Amino acid sequence: MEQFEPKLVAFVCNWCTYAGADLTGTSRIKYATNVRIIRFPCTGRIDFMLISKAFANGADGVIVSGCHPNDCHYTSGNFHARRRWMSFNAMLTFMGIDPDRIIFSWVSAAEGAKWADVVNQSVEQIRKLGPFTEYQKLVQSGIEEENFNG
Amino acid sequence: MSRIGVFVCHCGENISATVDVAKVAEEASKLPGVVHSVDYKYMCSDPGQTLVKEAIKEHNLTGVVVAACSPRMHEPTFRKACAQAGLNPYLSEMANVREHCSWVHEKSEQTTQKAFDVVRTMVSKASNNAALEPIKVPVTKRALVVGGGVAGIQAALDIANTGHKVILVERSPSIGGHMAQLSETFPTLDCSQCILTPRMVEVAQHPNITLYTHSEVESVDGFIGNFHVKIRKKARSLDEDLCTGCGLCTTKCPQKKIPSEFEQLLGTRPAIYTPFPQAVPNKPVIDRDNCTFYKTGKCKICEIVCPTKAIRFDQEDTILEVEIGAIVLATGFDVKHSDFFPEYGKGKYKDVIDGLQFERLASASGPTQGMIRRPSDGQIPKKIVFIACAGSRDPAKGIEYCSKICCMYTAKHAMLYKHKVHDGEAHVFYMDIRAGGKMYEEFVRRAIVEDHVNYTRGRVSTIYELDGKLIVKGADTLLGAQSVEIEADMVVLATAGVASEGSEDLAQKMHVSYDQHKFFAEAHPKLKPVETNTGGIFLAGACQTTRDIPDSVAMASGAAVKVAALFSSDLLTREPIVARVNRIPGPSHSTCVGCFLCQPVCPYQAIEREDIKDRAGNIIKSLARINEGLCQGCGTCVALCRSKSIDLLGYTDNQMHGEVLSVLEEAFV
Amino acid sequence: MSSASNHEIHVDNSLSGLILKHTEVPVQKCYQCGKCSAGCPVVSEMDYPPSLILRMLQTGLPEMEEKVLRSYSIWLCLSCEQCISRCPMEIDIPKMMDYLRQVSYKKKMVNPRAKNIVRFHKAFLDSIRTTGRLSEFGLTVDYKLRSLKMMQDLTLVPSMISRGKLGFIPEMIKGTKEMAKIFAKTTGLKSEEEK
Amino acid sequence: MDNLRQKAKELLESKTVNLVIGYENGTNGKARAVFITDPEKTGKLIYDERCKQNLAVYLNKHEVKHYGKIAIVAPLMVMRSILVLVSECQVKKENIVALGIGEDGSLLDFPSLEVVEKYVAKIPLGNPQSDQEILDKLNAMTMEQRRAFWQNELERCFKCYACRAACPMCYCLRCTVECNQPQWISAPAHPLGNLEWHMLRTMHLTGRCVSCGDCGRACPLNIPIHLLTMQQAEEAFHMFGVRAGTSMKAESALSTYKPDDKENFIL
Amino acid sequence: MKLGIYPGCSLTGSARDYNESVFAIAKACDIQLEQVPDWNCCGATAAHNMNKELSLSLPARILAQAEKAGLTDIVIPCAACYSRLMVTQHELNNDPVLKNRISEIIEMDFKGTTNILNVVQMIDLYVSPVLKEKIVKNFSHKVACYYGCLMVRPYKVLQYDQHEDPQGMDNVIRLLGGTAIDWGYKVECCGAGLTMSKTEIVGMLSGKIVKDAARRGAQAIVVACPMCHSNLDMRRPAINEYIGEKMDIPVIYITQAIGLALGIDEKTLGLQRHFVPVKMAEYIPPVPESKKQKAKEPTNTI
Repeated sequence: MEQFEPKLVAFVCNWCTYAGADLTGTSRIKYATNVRIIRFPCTGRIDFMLISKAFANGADGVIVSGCHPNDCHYTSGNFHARRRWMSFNAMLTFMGIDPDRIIFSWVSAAEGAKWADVVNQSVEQIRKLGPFTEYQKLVQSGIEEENFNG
Repeated sequence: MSRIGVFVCHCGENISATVDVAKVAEEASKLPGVVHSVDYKYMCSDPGQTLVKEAIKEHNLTGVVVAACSPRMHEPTFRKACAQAGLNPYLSEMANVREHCSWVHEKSEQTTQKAFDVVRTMVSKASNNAALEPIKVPVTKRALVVGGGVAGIQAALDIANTGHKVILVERSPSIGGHMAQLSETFPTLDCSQCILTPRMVEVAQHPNITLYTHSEVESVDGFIGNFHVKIRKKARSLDEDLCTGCGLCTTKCPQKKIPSEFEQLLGTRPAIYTPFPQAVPNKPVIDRDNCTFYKTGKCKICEIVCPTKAIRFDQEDTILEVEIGAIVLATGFDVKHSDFFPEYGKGKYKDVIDGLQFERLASASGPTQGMIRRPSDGQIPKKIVFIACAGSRDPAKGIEYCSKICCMYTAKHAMLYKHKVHDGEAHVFYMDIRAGGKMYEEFVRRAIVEDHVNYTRGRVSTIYELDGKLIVKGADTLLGAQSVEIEADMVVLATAGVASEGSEDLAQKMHVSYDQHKFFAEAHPKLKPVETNTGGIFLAGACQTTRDIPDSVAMASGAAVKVAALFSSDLLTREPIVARVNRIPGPSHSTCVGCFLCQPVCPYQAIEREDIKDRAGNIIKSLARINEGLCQGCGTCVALCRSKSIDLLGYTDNQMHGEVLSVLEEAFV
Repeated sequence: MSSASNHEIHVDNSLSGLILKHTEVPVQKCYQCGKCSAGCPVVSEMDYPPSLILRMLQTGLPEMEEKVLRSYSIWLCLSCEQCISRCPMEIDIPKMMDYLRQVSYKKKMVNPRAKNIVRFHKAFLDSIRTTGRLSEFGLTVDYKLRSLKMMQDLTLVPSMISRGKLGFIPEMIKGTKEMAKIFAKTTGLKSEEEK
Repeated sequence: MDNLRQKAKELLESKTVNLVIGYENGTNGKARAVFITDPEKTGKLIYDERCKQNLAVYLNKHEVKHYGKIAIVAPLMVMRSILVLVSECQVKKENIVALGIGEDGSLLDFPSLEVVEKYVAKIPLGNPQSDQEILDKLNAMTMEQRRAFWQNELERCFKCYACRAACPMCYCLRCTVECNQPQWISAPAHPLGNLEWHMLRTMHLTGRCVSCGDCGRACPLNIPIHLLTMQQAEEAFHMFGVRAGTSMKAESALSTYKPDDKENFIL
Repeated sequence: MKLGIYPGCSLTGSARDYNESVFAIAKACDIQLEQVPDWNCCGATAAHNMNKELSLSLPARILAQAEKAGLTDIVIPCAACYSRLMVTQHELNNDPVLKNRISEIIEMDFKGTTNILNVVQMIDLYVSPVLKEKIVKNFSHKVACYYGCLMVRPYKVLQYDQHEDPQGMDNVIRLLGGTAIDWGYKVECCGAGLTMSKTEIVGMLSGKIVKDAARRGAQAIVVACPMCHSNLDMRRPAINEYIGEKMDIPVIYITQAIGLALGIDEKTLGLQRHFVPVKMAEYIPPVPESKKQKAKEPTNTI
């Protein structure tokens, strides 16, 4: 049987993780192709709804990554983001949506190797979890209903 | 409908070795909105850029996506190319298919697929892009230093020595600050004025420094590189060009008994005066509140005796307007006075003095010529009690922090006293001795061991006066809090150092944040100690927290380097990536409901309150407004806002939402 | 930063924890500057100065806590509030002393030297419990009987009477029943007639 | 109750306030909100276990605001709602007199909202016991069971937004669901749109919910949506040490941070 | 002018003189004093030493009685009672639950709206403004005003005067034409509630106060608290024992000082009830040097 290739979206901040991922490239460290990066100015800009949108549109997993605490280019964006993630994670857990579908990490501009590790680990983790069918089914039923109604 | 051009780069073989660039270009051409799609060996080369420029013109492109290396590498290159072809640079995007794709994956179908996905996503973003104008500003290469104490002097000299112009503003009639008042300095016991006055003279004579004393900053507008500053030059009541500083007027002035600020009220001065003999500039000023002429309309003795006819009674304050590129705040600190302490007499005992007053008593140029004499009767005190932590570390008095400098200067005071009055007794009440610093601990030990200063660990509860003696009631906590009562001739309070008067006002004028004690706040406690959160404004010395001379000087040099770095380029370009609160027609005016939860989130104090008023001037609604001069574009407020009333230019909700949708679209179209 | 809620402060079962819980006096805030002891008018009579009491409580050691409860100091405190008016940490020592006295009394740990102080307080309260007001004569006699210090102050009585400063007949208020109820509800003490 | 009526009457008579918001006897033996401007009508006021509605929802209404100074019958949830609304600049603290109701139903005399803060700081806060018991049960379930539970419940939602209308903290002029540029929430009532709506509501109330439960009571289909925000209120307290409605300062959980916030999931 | 008054127990007993002088000067200044009906003891130190709820309930009943009688302003001459009632009202107004609990204990409605005045505040508000026209004879004496603890502390609750160096009584004395000295024991404790149980300690604490006042040449100590008065006056033998010599400096109430200036006879003011006889020579303060010179100088120097 063919191996399941999960789709991952990564929301990263411009100053640390995006630059860190650049370093992975210049260091020619190889990692899985499953992830697509979206660049934000800061993790503080990341709206939790974008994560739910990613799942609704077919992502099996989401990576969110930014500067380490105290290293934020804007001083405190990542601290605010951390609180949001903590709350969001708690809510997902309570609603029965597996928070393991989202991988949060701090990757600095100097941590090219760590970025590769984060991606590889995440892909493995999501691969084990399989396709995010329970969420995708919601979309399907929604579309069906919509079609039905419309 | 947008007209987007896609340009896929081979980067030699850096990309094409693992990505099928031709296929990517071909697939991209099928994307909605894409009207032109090509691949090329080196997009960043001149011919590559020409390719882009020509395509923009030929196909009348409204957006450009270059699939190549990281935008952190070549985004400026292609934005420039677009601009040269007449396309707004912010309509171009880069798809990172090298660092994030070809270099990190093996050659495979998936790698090509990923490259295409990235291109598609950026095409989506580009189609949602709006033309933005970069905030591009010339840097005015003139610095303003506020405060002429040792930190301000050092900062001004260092900046001036890099070849840039400096304006130094000091509110008192002379520069020098508190350091000019000190007798000797710890831990070397060298004379403070002897090391400071040469620097003061250097400031006055430096061709790059313009000195405005007896002046204050009136207002500050603008932003980094382009501050517009108004300086109020208070009337000195004399023509500074004519005055030679001969000092004849000061000796003839009939008012002689005005308490001198420089002497901490322990000495007197006339109504026309220079604060101290080594003052820079050495030109007097008339204190109009105390001058007989201003009070009664008669006198004018100074005008009569002035050999150069420099006195100008009708002089008015002048407002100077200057363009400034960078500002260094060096406004220093004040100390609490003895009237701050109800339990220590609230200022009613003349012989309970503060540390700065003791400095003047110990100073050879002070009111007692360096003899330690107590203020009440001029007698030499045989027993002095020094009280450390007077006000500091005292939350009940609103000062939780340690003032840091008092342990050292108290040891110095006790030592100076013992050196001057050999048979005198010096008692120090302390809570902890904080003597971290080069040769500092050794200095305190010397006071205790060699100079026999009696240190008692405990705080003094109260002081009262009896038969010319001050009864000091304390406890020795190392002896089980046993009571200690000392009949002293004089008491010196090592009073807390506090933010200089007017700091809050100044901080508000400058949009600089400050802490609960009105000390200016640094941008980062460890990594940005001299920056503020407001671009182009830097801190030096004790205005950030109380600190001693070596620390102040080091910090001043640090701030000067920051200014010099800013002045090293002619043009400052700021990305137009700023947040905005939406506006809609009345009666709502904005979807913002004014909860202001975004305010504490902003690291730059860029979110202000805007009151919408009706014609009668009544506030009908308060809503948030972003000060674009201060906003740095992090977008933390955008994600927080529940009603989606704030958006971030360049990273709008529409763009980010579109990217997420696009990145997950089905494989090749 | 420090919100009004006390949820964040850890309350344990040590005596200092109980003090915090019942009186909101934060013993742990004391940094031993000794200003309270330096200004305390009765410190010279105390077995442990106030700052030392705070230090002993900070240790949380049972033997230290017992020493505090058995101390003479807690009974000597005059509640003159000089300490709190000068304490840099605003630690309400008199309030803490009130609580310590109550615990010491309940646990029967009252310092032998303080027995008279307790007797006086009880005589005082008994006086108002029964009549609503303090009868200074009654109080004096009652206290003398309890403390067996018959001779002390005896010399004062005739001169107080001659100056009209001591009334023999206790003043009774109308609301004596209310007073009895107040005492019953707060202290559980029953008034004489109810007994 | 007499105390409450008396106090309300005094406040109206002395013109200290222009309006009293409280509860009165409604139809079918239920209690309902009442708005009193006439001191003689304060006899209508009641307070008993039937009075569950969070009256603070009216404070932000235009029709109520124009009365200026208002007294409001305030059991704990209302007190906390008032503090949230003051901290979010939605009502002015000098315009509110809280007719506090203690845990035993007695009238609490609050000279100012500062004293309300002190009161709230002293008493144990948290979810109503009955709700907390359900939460504990849900938390003891497996992830899969919880997912099934919520899918089952939320599927029934038809987006009438009664929950939003009942909540004092849902005062936005334009709710995110009404945003169509971009369309954050799928508009029709289908499983995905419902889930997104309730996630949005839950996140927007994290650190702001005072656990009054009115959203759940308002739901015509009896979907226990109040459990979502109540769970978050408890989580926010455990994670950040703050409870909504304890301070008039703008210190809500998600608009502040501590550098040493502790999580266990970030790589 | 009508004011409520809560005399407290000692004013009906050992401080009868204080009571008499308060009523005497009130009468002279047309102030009607109406007693709080059926008042009870405030519980003093004993109550808060032994039981917290009791220490709040007793004062709360007094205040509730005042409220019931419609007395919006009450003056409390006894500093100890003043302190207890102020603290109670403050604590209960800041804790509605406790307020309800106490209301339930006393079985009365307690609102906490009474304006509580100490005797110096009453003097400042209602006596001082009319003093000038009513003074018959200047109070030409040099005195030490002694405030003790409970008039000024806890400052956070009372908010009265400067707590380390209060001036209220000093100003009244100056207004009467007298001299108030600066001294070291203005706000030190006299021994207060230990008066019976630890007389020797009271002797020491009060002794220090008397000694300092006498040493600085004060002709009398002026007080506004019955407990301070009894400790400084009635406990004089213990004080003398502590000091080791016989001190004859009298202790008078501020109201008695005013009464004397108003020409009220000593008996009406209760001076004969003191243990230490009240005898004070006239004191005319010397003109300060600086003023003397100024007087000689011609006025037109310019």
